Amino acid sequence: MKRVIALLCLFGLVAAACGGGDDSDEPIKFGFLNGQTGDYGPWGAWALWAAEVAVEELNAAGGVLGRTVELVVEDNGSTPEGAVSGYAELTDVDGIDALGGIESDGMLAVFDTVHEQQLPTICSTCGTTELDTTGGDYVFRIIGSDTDNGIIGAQVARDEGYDNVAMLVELSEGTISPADVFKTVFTEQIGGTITEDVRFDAGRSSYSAEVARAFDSGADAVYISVGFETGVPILNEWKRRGYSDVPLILTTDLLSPDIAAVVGEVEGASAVVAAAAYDTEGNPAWDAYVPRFEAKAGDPPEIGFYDAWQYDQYIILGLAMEKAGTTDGAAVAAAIPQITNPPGVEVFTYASGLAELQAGNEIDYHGTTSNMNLNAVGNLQSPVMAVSAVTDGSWQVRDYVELDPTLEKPSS
Amino acid sequence: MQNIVFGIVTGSTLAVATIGFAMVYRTENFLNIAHAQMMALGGFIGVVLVDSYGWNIFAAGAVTVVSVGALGVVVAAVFFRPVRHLGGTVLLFTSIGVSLMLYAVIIALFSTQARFYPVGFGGRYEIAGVNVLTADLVIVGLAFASIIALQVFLNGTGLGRAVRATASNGELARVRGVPVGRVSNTIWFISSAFGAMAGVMIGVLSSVNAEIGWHHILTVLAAAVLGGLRSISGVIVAGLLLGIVMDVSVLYIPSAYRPVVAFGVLVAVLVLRPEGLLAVQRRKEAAVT
Amino acid sequence: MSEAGEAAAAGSILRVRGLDAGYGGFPVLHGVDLDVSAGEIVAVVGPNGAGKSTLLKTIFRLLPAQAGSVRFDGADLRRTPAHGLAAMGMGYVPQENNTFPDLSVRDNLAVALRGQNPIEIRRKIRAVGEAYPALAGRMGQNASTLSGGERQMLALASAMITSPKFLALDEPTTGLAPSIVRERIDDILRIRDAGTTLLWVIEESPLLCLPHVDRVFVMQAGVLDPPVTSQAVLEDAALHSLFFGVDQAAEQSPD
Amino acid sequence: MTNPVFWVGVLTLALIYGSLAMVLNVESGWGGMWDLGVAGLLASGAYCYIILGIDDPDLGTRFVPGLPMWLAWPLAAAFTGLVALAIALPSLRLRREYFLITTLAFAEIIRQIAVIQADLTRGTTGFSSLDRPFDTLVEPRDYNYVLLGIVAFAALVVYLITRRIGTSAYGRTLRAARDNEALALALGKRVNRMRIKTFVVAGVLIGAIAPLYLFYIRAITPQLFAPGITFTIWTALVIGGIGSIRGGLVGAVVLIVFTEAVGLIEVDPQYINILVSIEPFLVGLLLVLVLRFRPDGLISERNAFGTRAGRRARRVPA
Repeated sequence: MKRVIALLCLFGLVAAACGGGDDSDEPIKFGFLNGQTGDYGPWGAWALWAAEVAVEELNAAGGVLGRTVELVVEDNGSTPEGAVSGYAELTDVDGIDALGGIESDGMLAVFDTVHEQQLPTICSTCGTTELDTTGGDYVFRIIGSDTDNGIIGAQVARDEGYDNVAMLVELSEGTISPADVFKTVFTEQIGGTITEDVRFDAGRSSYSAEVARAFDSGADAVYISVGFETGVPILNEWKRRGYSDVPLILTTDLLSPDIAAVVGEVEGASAVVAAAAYDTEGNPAWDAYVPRFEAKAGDPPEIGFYDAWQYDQYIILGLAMEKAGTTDGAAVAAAIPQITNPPGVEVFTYASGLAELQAGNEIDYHGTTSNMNLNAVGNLQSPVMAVSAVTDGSWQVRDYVELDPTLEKPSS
Repeated sequence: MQNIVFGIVTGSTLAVATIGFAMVYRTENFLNIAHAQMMALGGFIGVVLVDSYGWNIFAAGAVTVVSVGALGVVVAAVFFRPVRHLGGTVLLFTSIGVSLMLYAVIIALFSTQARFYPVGFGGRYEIAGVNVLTADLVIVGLAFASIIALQVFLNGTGLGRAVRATASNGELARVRGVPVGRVSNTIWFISSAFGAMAGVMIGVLSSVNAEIGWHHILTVLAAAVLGGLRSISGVIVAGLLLGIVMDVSVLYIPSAYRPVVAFGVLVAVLVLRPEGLLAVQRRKEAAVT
Repeated sequence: MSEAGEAAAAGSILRVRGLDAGYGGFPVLHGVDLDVSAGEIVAVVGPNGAGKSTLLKTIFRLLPAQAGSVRFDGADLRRTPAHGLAAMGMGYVPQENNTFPDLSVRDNLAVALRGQNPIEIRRKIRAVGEAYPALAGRMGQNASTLSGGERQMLALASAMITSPKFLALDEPTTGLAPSIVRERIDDILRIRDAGTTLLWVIEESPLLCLPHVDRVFVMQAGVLDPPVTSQAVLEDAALHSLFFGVDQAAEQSPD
Repeated sequence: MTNPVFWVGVLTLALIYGSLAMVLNVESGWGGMWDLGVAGLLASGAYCYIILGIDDPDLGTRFVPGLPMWLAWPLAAAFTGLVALAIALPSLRLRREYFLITTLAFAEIIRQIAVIQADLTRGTTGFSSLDRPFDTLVEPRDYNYVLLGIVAFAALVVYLITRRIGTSAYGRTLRAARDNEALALALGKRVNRMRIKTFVVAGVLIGAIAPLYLFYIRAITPQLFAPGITFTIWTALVIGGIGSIRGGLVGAVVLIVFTEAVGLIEVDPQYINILVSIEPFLVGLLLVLVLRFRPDGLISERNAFGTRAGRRARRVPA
């Protein structure tokens, strides 16, 4: 019934949409461009809820520069072409003042245009190694690079004492990228052996054959870099087929309660370890964020769904705009590292950051999942990685580790 | 051996998914791209009933199959029948339009989030070193039971005979007094119902999301074409064979190349046997089309 | 209903008036008038592409009529769907594709018996087997495996299995050896004797077939001339060569 | 109404699709070859163009040919022609549905190769920050107009070429063979050779258009060449009118402008899944309605050639 009402509302909105004006100096517009449909669709709703929580927080604190903030949403269909046309719509039609939400491949497609148009852009889900050495002027990344994700996987494998590891890798940029780093670091720097490197396309009706090939290869552990919707059936296979005595090393994408539930059902499953750049324990920003997200989404936030970073990006954009005192793209972009990096008063919410800025103080915004200290190319500085394991059917952080500086991806 | 078991499971779902597609092709003479969206719809309705309303999987499956089957009849009446006289080209592209619309409805109703069937069917058996799950048995059993039921219906009942007659020679069927409207409704019902059943099976084996229709249409097309488009038993053999080839090939080639190999095999088979695996000689038809 | 009474009174079981039809934009039939009286055998002859098959397809509503009417037993067929004609007692054996190639011989015969009880169906099929021993041994085979002659036999048998009042035959002797043609003619005469009215399209073997028909309609370029006797056609040398001397190889399709 | 720059971009994309649809019409509309593998040919051209132009060894690819744009472009077109030849030789022996699935399979194979052969294509990462013609001559903000000019010129050239093909004796034979299989059989080998030639010519044209698409996207990944793009081009052609010279162009403009205009609808984010469903729904509806009420497309072949060779006439049962 709710759907029907929504559909009815829609007709009114369609009619109203044609009149939408721009260039008025009323609300500040933050663009939100990501895949609500297509391959990233399963993450779309979570990302949007987080973005809405952030914008609501900005407005509750009186807006940015005294103006209300409006979130302008555009679906890119999870394709670069959709990113290009969605970006054009956001900038040319809606006249957004800053952009967030976009994924790796879309980011790379609009990267040059962002610079030409001097649009402050935060990429909250771009793991791509392409951004390891570029960015910092207008494009900032507040999530760990796939390089870091790959290295920490190898580091965990080393520390757990696994010599032979099999790999299960889905053929998509976000999953191949860390897996390739993992493979290089694990074999070349740690001296481990990859018993099988099984790569496959997603969207299959079952993954039995792939799982069997990886788990029957005599590995000490299996490294799995797949999307969440592929991960659940793969772990179901792992559980049902009796491979559950083989430990797993999972990537951040799989840090979700669904996965934990599957793992948790296995009696005495040996250590299941996931690694990701996050640090939420005793973090006031996270503690403030969780209930508000849950109120919006009906479920608590999930690290593997990247929603927290979607939230952080708009808080950062709001604070940077306040810091710059203008919506001018170049000024806002320049202000982003100023409010995320020390020195300054450490703040965890928009309201407190705003108060400090208005008092004339420097601030250092600490995000929901980690500090947001950015380096010269707009990447997170040496993120702290969390190694988690399943306890009582849910993910619990086992320990926080720093990347071993001796493990570095050799430049290819 | 293990992989043959996997292949049989994959192949059974593929055969179930393809049968409906092939039936519509045989009787209505067009490639119904929208068939895959019926699969997605089935997957979603089933998961909502099981996951959100706590239904038993078999009850949910039955309701899903019947309701999607009925929807198929409606879709055919609203979208396909009015343009039927315009021929296969128009029907094919109409089906692409219908696919987009059904896809939109799926997103609007179920959103784009992935859903999982919370059913495991428990047990696992080691039979001669081969790992077999209850879920495998249930799926293969259900697939074969429904295929056999379909065969019994087609071969043993008057309506079934009328369906086969329509598929074999639609014009003559009309001359012989076969009520084409009812037969067509029956075909659309069976086709969509089988699509929905495949959707539920894929959902149970893996996951359901709004994209699965687009993901599976290529494999369905491949299995249908490999089976020779016009023969139901050919489709079943082709589905099983394709499933087994795909799952066994994982053992011998780098798995990344598997899609390449699968499609490569398809191209090779078509070039060597242009009418499909179990082709009867139909030279005359080939010359006419 | 008065018209219906009139037609019945005149003994005309099939009555075609001013029929225009064609494929897509191409008109093929032009104002065809045709009457068939109960109990007779009426032939339609004419050269390739004259529109003979088109006429039958239009009567049986496989092609839409653009103008004109077809009445059977007094009822206007425009109100009946194509598949309803069989129930009215109209049988039809098309020239090509007149069997279900993927169905067994038994199923080919049974298609028209849909809705009858299985014992009855079996009895009727057995009767066909007795009438056509060649088919009796092949009941389980697919129709596509039959020879040309057997296929024609099956087509005729499956049209007759419902004992229609009226039967239209489109070239039932195409490509058959003369001895088999004679067998088919005997079948046709038996059908007539059993009380079925026949409309018979003849193109090959006129010398064998025409003597058995009551009246002949000559069709030329989509126009049907008034009926003549078969004797008249056979004796008219000009007609004879025009219709039956043409190169058979060109016979493919009406367009 | 809205910022003209936005519509410049929309029109650019529409003209690229329009050019591709006009080419598709030559092989499918006139040649009767139901090609569902346009994405594969487009990928071949695009990747060949990009790989030949690589001049940065740090990208980590095996080859660093560093060819200038003006050389890489025609070579990419030629290479795509060769790929088309390789596809045509086995596939053209197959009849319609089988040809259709074979070309689709080839396109998927090409895309998978682009994913797997990372040392050539950089896999799923692909390439970004591409050079574009004349990009040093104008301000980046004005480049959209330059690109529109280039693309419009290309569309005009494609239009002239395809019109030339369509009205020539060659084009007439091609259409006649499509409409009349008996004639095609009678002409035998010649028709087959003609179809292969047509397929290759279409390949060359698609390969030549491919870089334009990259100039618009400014990045290349295998995902660009998923079957979706083929379906979009086909949809444009069907809406515009299969068989008509301008049909593809008109259809693409209608389809892309319509799609982008639908995208301008704004709703409250809480109805996002309904918002995102509007576009596929309306595009699907557009397709269904056009086919129901104008089954020959907006511009029918009949009008295009002033002949009675309507599509309905072709479906005469034998």
